[in-house]
Amino acid sequence: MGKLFKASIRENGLVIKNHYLLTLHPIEKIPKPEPGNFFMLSISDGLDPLLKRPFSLHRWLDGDFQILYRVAGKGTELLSRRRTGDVLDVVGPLGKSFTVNKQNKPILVAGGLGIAPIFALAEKLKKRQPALFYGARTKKEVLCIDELKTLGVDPIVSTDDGTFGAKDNIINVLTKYLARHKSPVSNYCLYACGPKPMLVALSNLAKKFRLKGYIALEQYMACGLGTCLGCVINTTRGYKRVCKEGPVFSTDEVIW
Amino acid sequence: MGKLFKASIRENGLVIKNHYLLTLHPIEKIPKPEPGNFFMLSISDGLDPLLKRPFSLHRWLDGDFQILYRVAGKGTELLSRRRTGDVLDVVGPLGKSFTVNKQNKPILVAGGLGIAPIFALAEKLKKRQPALFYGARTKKEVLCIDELKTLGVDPIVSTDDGTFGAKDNIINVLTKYLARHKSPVSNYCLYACGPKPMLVALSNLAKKFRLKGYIALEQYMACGLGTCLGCVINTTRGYKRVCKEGPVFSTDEVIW
Amino acid sequence: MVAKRTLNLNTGLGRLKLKNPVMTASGTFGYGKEYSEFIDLNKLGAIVVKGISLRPMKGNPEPRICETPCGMLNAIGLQNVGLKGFIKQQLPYLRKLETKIIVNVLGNSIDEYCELAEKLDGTGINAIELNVSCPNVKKGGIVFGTDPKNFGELIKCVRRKTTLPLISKLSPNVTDIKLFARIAEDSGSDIISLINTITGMSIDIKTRKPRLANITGGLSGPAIRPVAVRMVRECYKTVRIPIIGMGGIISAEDAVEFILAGASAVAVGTGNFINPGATIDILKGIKSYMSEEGISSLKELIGAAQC
Amino acid sequence: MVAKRTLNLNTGLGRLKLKNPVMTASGTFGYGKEYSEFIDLNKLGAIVVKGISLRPMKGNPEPRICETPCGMLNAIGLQNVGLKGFIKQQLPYLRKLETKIIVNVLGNSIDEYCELAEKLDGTGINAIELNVSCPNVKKGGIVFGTDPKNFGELIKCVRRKTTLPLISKLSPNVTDIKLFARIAEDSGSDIISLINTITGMSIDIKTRKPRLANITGGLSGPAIRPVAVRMVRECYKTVRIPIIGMGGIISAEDAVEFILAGASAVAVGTGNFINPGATIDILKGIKSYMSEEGISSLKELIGAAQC
Ligand SMILES: Cc1cc2nc3c(=O)[nH]c(=O)nc-3n(C[C@H](O)[C@H](O)[C@H](O)COP(=O)(O)OP(=O)(O)OC[C@H]3O[C@@H](n4cnc5c(N)ncnc54)[C@H](O)[C@@H]3O)c2cc1C
Ligand SMILES: Cc1cc2nc3c(=O)[nH]c(=O)nc-3n(C[C@H](O)[C@H](O)[C@H](O)COP(=O)(O)OP(=O)(O)OC[C@H]3O[C@@H](n4cnc5c(N)ncnc54)[C@H](O)[C@@H]3O)c2cc1C
Ligand SMILES: Cc1cc2nc3c(=O)[nH]c(=O)nc-3n(C[C@H](O)[C@H](O)[C@H](O)COP(=O)(O)O)c2cc1C
Ligand SMILES: Cc1cc2nc3c(=O)[nH]c(=O)nc-3n(C[C@H](O)[C@H](O)[C@H](O)COP(=O)(O)O)c2cc1C
Ligand code: FES
Ligand code: FES
Repeated sequence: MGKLFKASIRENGLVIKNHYLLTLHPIEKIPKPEPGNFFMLSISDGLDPLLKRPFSLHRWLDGDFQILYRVAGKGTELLSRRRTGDVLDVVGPLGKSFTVNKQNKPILVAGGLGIAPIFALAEKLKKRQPALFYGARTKKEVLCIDELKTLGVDPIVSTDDGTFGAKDNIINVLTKYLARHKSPVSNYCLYACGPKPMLVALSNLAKKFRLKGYIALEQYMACGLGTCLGCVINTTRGYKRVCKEGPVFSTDEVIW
Repeated sequence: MGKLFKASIRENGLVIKNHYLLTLHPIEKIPKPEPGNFFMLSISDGLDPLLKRPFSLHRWLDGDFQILYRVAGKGTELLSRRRTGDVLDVVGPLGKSFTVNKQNKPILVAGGLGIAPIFALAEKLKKRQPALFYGARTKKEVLCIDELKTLGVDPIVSTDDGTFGAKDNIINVLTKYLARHKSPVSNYCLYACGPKPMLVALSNLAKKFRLKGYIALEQYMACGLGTCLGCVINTTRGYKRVCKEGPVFSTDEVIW
Repeated sequence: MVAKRTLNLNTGLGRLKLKNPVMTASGTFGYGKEYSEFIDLNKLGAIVVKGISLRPMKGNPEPRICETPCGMLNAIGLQNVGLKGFIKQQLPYLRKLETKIIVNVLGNSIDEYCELAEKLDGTGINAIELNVSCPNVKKGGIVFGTDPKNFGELIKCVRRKTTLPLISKLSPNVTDIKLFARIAEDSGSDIISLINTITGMSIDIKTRKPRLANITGGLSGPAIRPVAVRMVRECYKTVRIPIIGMGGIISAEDAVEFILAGASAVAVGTGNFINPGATIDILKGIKSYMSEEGISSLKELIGAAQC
Repeated sequence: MVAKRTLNLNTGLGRLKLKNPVMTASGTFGYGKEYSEFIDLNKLGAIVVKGISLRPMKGNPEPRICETPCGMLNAIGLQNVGLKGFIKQQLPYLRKLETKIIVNVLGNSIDEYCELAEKLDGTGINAIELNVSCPNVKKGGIVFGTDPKNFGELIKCVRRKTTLPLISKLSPNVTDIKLFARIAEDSGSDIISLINTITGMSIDIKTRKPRLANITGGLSGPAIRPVAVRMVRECYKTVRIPIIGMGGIISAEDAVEFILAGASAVAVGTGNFINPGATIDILKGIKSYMSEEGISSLKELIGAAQC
């Protein structure tokens, strides 16, 4: 499914401190990416950084696509300096997308920058009026609220410091919600992306309420294509490649 | 004398195919460079290319300075992609400048991009009306003619294909000139920069006419400061560092 | 200039004849299939598959890889489907390709290597590569890649078990690579390949933990190229059997450098990760180079460095 | 957070006490003077000068250096002013500095090394570093850096000739660096330093000539850092004498990585070329790291990697 192509930068704008929204224009037609898919982006024209970096589809704009990223280290720092008109080598779309089950009511859960791929899923599922639970550290780091509302998705937000929404952990908020909406809770299906502790808590929650849950994971990657075996995580079926069998996994198969 | 400083790019414009004129604005005051001095420029924000690259002073513009460069390989290729506003790390000015002898009549000789530092010398010596011999491959590669004329220096040009000036080797042209102006030829002093074969021919010429001659050499460099001993050339006094004892050497000391 | 269509890219690794010198390095190309979306596998000189052991291996815990300056460390731990799995699931696809298939094998004992060699004989593959130098698996047992005696014995034993061309892959983690090249030759290897990864390590200064769960890993990528080129040259001057050169090849220029140093073929490893089309780009680039330099046959380039 | 002024950066290399762990690597800092335009030399933990031989050496023909991915090759050939020249022209300046001065020495025979050590005793320098691993000078004669027997004998002989702290610099071009670390310790070295450069080679595909006149050269710079860190860790786990770590250090993070691996001090080599202020930037960065991590004494960091 993946393709090697060149894409020019339409915009690479600062969203909030350390966070950028990158709009890429593929120079040739590429297969349409699905929520949960990711792209490997070359950062530099030289050999440092050497490896491409993986980023989730944030938004598909009829041929162009967007990446929402945070400066985490050297590669993303250099990426943030690339400007409109620069051309990047890209491989993608890659990986397994979110499995969407038509029967179940989707509940989306985003922690921090986990909103990047969850937004894509919200957009895809907007007609089914998904619930979206979104936790962040503080108000300034709550992203995409207006865009979500434009989609007709009104997120339930919580922040660690209470500057936006409830002052609570988003998994607590979700737990309370599920407790309230108990019948028939088995109709729900969870879709999440966020930091590891959140995903662990979510997996426990899914188990407790016997819900199906899908989570998008991250791991250091070299190839992104399933060949280097570098990006594995441990699962009930043994080591699985995040780039190939993932990045979306079922909550009940991941061994934390 | 050298200093480590940051300089922002005012302009990095294509002059002719593969040749660029880079105007740098040092963010702090730097010592005034002299013709023959060079600067070590960092090319990239990453580690590739690793080493700084040496470039001669082309023009000093009251605090700003210019580099005239050719895309020779990876580093210069990446340099050519840097844009206005980018900031580079620079070390300089470095090296020995041209020794200018007040008594002698200066004859400047440039081969190809050797015009880069020779222009700086022409500018410095303009009041003494230096003769300037300038050889290039073809008309398109003859640079700085208007700027030289503005200085009041009217160059004698030859090209390999005769598309500009005489169809001749510039050393031949110079030889004929010296033969014509034989008395008192010992008043002349040669200052040259250009490809190695030209400098060899010039050194032989200087010997034949018993002229003093100074030539600016190039060599692969790592430090530019005299510490790595990587940039040596062989001379009558043993291996000498191009970055420290040079880049300007006397024609009679270099062992080719 | 030589017209590109008249270029002769054939290269002979002894009995193993390749239509061109561009191969893949074991462990960096999966079992081939994954790359078929990006390139025409039939255009490759040969495909070397991920190291195969008798029984499936789980591999090392994660994290298994990290980036280093112009290189990467890996400690995959030789995760693989095992010989049976390979023959059943992967080989049928590979055998249909119009390229040579080379199987990289590894064992914990001479017997295991011998059994692998025996069982691969007659499966339709074109050569066996002995991975004796993998620095990631440390069974208390025997070291093959850095112990001259064990190394020679292993090759001699495997040699008796297979009629296939035998490639010994050399470890760079040795004082004198020439010694190992000579032993490989004397013990019956048809070909040597080098270099495998150089053992390295990286520490996360925030967590104070090694970046790899396995602590150490194998360094690959452009960073190691100068070491690899040097070793290929040393071996070229030492033995008569052909050499497959690798270590940091990401462009045609790099590949030509190895060929000039003495490699009859080259393998692309980490380069595949950086650019999934690397092998084919390199093949094209070698052709352009030959055409520009007026060289009609690859053979003229092998070992042609002036030193 | 620890206030920066209360940080204790002292580090003890046995008898050799440094006010901080940041040193320069031999051959990359000249005789110090050249860098005084850029940094305050008195702030350094120690200066290690370019390798000195008994008599002046001319060095190798040019070209002597070339760049490689995230590294460089050098074959300077140990050009130096000789012992007398050094004592007369360079030492007076160095002795006035408020930092430790370490002299890197090299010879073609044990006798030469001994004579150097004897003559340097009492000149006011603070330690001698034995360069036994320089891969660029190939006198038909004896190999010290990669031959365990010669290596041990050399150290034992030199040990008898000097009362100064003795540093043995290890070559990475060996199968087992632990062996050499142990020999250094057993033979009377006070300190080991590592790594010297890894032997490499690069070929210009246009001219088909090696890029260095000497054909091979020593690879240094960030490219080799993972190998250097691994070796420092191996030695740290093997010997009790202190270690000076080096190989590709260009930032404070790199320096901390070596210290966590087990280095009591670090030396900056190629990093000085990339940034003439590298040593001081690194020193500042180490302080910031300690302050942020709440570590008041450098000693807590030495070898503190969790592995
Ligand atoms: C499938 C997938 C999708 C992703 N989507 C996004 C996204 O939409 N937006 C976004 O900002 N980031 C995303 N990431 C994470 C992103 O790839 C890393 O932040 C980036 O590679 C860091 O590169 P660097 O050079 O800046 O950091 P480095 O200097 O390499 O490392 C800095 C820190 O980031 C961690 N890191 C490095 N690489 C990865 C990685 N591949 N996965 C997780 N952590 C890593 C390191 O452990 C380290 O702590 C995704 C990762 C994966 C695997
Ligand atoms: C004192 C001095 C002044 C210079 N002034 C100028 C100038 O004003 N304008 C200009 O265009 N160039 C100048 N050069 C040459 C310039 O430094 C090189 O072209 C540049 O470093 C090449 O870098 P690269 O990465 O593009 O090439 P690489 O990929 O490193 O090499 C490409 C080619 O350039 C040659 N080369 C590389 N480095 C050097 C070097 N330091 N000296 C000579 N040849 C080299 C290589 O041998 C190779 O053939 C000067 C060099 C020196 C030493
Ligand atoms: C992720 C990874 C996995 C590897 N697995 C194997 C293997 O299974 N068997 C083997 O002989 N070499 C293996 N290697 C070594 C490569 O085949 C090659 O020798 C080495 O990486 C140097 O080449 P490069 O710099 O082009 O990657 C592996 C290398 C990498 C990076
Ligand atoms: C140009 C150059 C010259 C060197 N000269 C010497 C020397 O004279 N003696 C020595 O022991 N090591 C010498 N070295 C090796 C360095 O001291 C150091 O061990 C090596 O470069 C690794 O460190 P780095 O990666 O920080 O450069 C030299 C290195 C370089 C790059
Ligand atoms: S990144 Fe290579 S297998 Fe997943
Ligand atoms: S470039 Fe280092 S001495 Fe000249």
